[in-house]
Amino acid sequence: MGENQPGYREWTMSDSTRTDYLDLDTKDETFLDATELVLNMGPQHPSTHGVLRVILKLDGEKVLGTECVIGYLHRGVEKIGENRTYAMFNPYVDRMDYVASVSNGLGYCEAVEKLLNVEAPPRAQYIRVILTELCRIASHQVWLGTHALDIGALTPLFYCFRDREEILKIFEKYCGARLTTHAFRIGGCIYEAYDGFEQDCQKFCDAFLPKLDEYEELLTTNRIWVRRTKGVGILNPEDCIALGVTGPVLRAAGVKWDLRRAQPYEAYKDFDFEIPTGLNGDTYDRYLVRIEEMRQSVRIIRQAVEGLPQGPIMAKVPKVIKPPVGEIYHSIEAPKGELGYFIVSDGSTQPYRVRVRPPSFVNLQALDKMVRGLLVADVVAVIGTLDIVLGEVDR
Amino acid sequence: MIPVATTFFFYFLAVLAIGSAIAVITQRNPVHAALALIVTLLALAGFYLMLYAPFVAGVQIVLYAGGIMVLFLFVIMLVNLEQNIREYQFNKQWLVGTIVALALGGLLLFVYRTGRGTFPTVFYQGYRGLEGDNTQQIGLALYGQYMLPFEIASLLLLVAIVGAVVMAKKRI
Amino acid sequence: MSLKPLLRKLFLVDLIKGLKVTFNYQAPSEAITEQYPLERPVIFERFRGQPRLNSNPDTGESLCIVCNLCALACPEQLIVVKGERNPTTKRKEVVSWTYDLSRCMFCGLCAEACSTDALELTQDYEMALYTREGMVLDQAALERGQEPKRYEK
Amino acid sequence: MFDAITKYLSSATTPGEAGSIFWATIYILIITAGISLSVIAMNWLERKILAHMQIRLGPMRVGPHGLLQPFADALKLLIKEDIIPAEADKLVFWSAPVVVTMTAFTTFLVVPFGRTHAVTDMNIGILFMLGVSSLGVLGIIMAGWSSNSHYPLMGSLRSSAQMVSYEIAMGLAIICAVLMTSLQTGTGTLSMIGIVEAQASQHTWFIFKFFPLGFLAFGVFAIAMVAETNRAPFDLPEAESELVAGFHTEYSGFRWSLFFLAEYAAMLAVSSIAVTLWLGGWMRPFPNWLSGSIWNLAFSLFPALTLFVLAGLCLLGTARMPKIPQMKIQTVGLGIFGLLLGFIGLVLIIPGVRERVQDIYWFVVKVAFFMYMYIWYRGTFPRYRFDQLMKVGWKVLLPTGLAVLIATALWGLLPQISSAIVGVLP
Repeated sequence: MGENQPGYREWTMSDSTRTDYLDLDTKDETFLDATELVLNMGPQHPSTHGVLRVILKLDGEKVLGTECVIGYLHRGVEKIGENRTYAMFNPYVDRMDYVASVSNGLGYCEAVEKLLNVEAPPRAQYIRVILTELCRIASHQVWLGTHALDIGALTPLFYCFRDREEILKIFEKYCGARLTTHAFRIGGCIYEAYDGFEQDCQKFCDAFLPKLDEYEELLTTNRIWVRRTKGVGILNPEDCIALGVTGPVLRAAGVKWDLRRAQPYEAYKDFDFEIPTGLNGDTYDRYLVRIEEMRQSVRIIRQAVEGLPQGPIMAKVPKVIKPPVGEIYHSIEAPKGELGYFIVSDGSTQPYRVRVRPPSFVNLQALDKMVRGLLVADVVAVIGTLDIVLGEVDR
Repeated sequence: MIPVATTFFFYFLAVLAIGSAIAVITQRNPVHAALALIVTLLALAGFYLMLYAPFVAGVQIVLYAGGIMVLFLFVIMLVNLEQNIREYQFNKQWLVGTIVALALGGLLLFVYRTGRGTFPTVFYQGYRGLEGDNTQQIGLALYGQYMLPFEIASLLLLVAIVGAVVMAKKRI
Repeated sequence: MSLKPLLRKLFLVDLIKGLKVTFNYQAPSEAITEQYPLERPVIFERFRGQPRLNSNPDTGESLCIVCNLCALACPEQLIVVKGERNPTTKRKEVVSWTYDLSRCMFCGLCAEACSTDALELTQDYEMALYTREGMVLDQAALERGQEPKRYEK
Repeated sequence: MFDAITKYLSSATTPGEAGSIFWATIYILIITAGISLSVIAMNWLERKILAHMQIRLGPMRVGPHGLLQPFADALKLLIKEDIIPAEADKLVFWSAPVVVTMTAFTTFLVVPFGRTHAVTDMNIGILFMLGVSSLGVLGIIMAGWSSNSHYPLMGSLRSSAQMVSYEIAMGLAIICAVLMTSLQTGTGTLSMIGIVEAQASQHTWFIFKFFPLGFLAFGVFAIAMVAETNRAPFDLPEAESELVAGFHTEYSGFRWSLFFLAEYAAMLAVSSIAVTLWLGGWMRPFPNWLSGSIWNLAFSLFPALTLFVLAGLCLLGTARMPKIPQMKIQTVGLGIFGLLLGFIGLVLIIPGVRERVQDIYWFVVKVAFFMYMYIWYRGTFPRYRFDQLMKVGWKVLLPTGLAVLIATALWGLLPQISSAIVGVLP
């Protein structure tokens, strides 16, 4: 892109690591000041959650500025969408946030349903809610395990994965796959709940809550954990809104914004649940918010399983999906934040444009703001607390 | 403790000490020089052991080799080394330096020659008695006879610590 | 700070609580490791694994009617079905049927599209091979299903 | 010649004191081999215990229950390609693991595994151990700097700062123990054997002396020693989630395994200091309460009993092994291992051997306790941040250590002080 092209912007390393607006008074530097160190964290690094590359500018161990380099996992999902029919594109969205693939599928199916102006039958909606909430728990468990691992606690990872296994088993029993589930179809669900689905969910809920207490015993009051997370990576509500940060990161800053409540989709208006919020917007609050969200998810699952209505699971959708000309933006509350799909239809069987608003990508922007002036160890903690999945950042 | 192969160890340590001392001033890389200095200090600790002063040897290792040199290396490693390596190793005062060194060497030789009689020629058993309570002797001397100098020295160190903090800290 | 939190902090209650959790989990019966080749995982009925072409158990004829719906449904376009109308029975019969397993993402759309339940994703999950050859399955391989594999170097 | 060799065996001293070079050499060889073997055992145990804490099984394939896994790993590391980064300072890079390993092993010269089971009894034993182990940090710094890479450099900087600051707290705690040898008895010593003998003559382990002061000093030491050896939760120099592997990021193969060896040897070394200073060294538990020849006999049978229990567990495991052809070799191997342990147990019942080995057994059991704690910490705690680590060292441990030191001195001098006060009073 040349200099005269529209959209051209000068972008240099020094630009992204400006320090003049920071509270680092460079005036009384002493002769003992070490020279700045530029450290490449990633793309191969144990705690960048995949292939994120963060260029850190350091003064000793203090972070002066960061620059994120992304795109190592780019697979062109949005472009693929333009070359597939609406139904065919469904399995691809599972592969963006592969930790919470059910939510991805839900968002896409709902967006297309909105475009087609159909609504999934109540039973399908309830099944969808149960699965997405299970998926939220699974995603938060992966987050908790890796976040704790980044901060040095090895063990919670294995406990989390043990409990996540139960969720994945439910997924496998329901739709035949554990990770990239492809559980929902446009217009409802294709799979009827299997025999014992309700019991499995109830059993999981009963077993999970004591396990959650165990995680908390390991971490919540642990003085090392508290010290490592309290006051680290603070984002105040104004910054959150300015940066477009959503999900638990936003709620930890004290903003009570949850799309399940703010713009109820599916059957969420039927359920009674709290939206946990934090006070300080630091890493510890984000931890507490997510832990509480898991509890609330269990609550939703219990209600949904108890009130699971009978009836069809698929709305009347033509075999060949040809939405009318138009465009739609639909967003849901994915485990990581607002997951939006913007679909432009030209009336053919294939979307003209699919644009995904991934929560990880937007939340990652806040990294620089959060880590300036902190130490290297905090960068790792903050990347962990943002709960990014590089498949979704790069798409 | 019965000494074993005393002569061998003496010459071994002497060669080690002198060799690494020469390396300290001839090495261009300051890190290598500092490492050579550590070897010298360790060899000196060996000498103290041979002189039946185990406590002094232990302190030599703990403080000089283990503590001070670690911090020394710490600082050197952060300095931009490439520039140092490119610089001339000897500056213009080398002539004066040689004269001063020769003078010092002559003085030491003179002292050794005139005071030769006071040096023991063999290890006599009296020293060995000291070995056991070497630590105690030093303690008594330090906190009895030399109490005031000791306290003054520690005060000096305290001032140095405060000074270092003032210099290193941007804001106090 | 009031007395109770201070005492809790002094006596390391928070740390000891965590230590207790990890200590109690040490019993070997708690271990959930699955020793894979010796222990086989439980595969559930709806698992989407290796594809299989079903044939009529009575006559041994393929159930595939060469309607091409699976090939149309496949997002990766990895199914190629060629058929020919048999002049005597007036039925379309398979000439060639290939399934490129190396590109498959097991979304299950082909099996859903199949109108005669001929194409099915089975519970077999061990599909790794040492070479790329053999990843493209023809009709015979698809009807045979997965053979028990011996892993040899 | 033969006389000179056997003369030592009848004497009840260490080879160093007896002046027997032959036996000193033998002891050094045995200790070096023993430490290497225990590092290997520790490697297996750490994986197994950590795995079980994390509801995993750990190594299971190489040998029965993965018993041969450490050997397989060692072999792999030995034959692995040895990489030196192009821009590295070759000489320093080469010598760093040597320095680290040498210092870690040298400390064991003065560790008393029993009254007669030490290479020598140095009268500055504890100072020697501190000094030599403080040299280990040199190797770490050299490794970090010579790799010419940012992660190792930061790791080594962290390491040196951490070691220098925690050595102070550690030293204060050690001084408390040294004070305890002299206070109210009058025979102060820095010798490792002397310290244990002082505990024997005072009929108490120093951890219980001047309660709670001994316990507090032990606590300070126990925390500082974890930091000294760069283990979780103070494993910042090699924090894998931040600095990849810290100072040994660029090392591979045999050189890397030397660092590993040195780390575990250092853990064993500081644990032995702790055992010697506070837990009565080689002394068996309750020598005062449960005294008498019957109790002596009972306690001297403990080593054999432990091995019998282990052998029994192995044989039980053999019986429980799945009866399938693939596991046959493993089943037989485990059975043979169990029988081997049982045989060693039988050897340990022989009276002459029993008496000599008993000291070592109790020492090893106490050290093993610390080793278990190391693994347990690693399985439970998150990692401190660097500034917090420094805060703990300088603002918590150092003042506590100083206070305990002063309190110990005052308590020890209580008789003199009280008599002085009584003397002043009319």
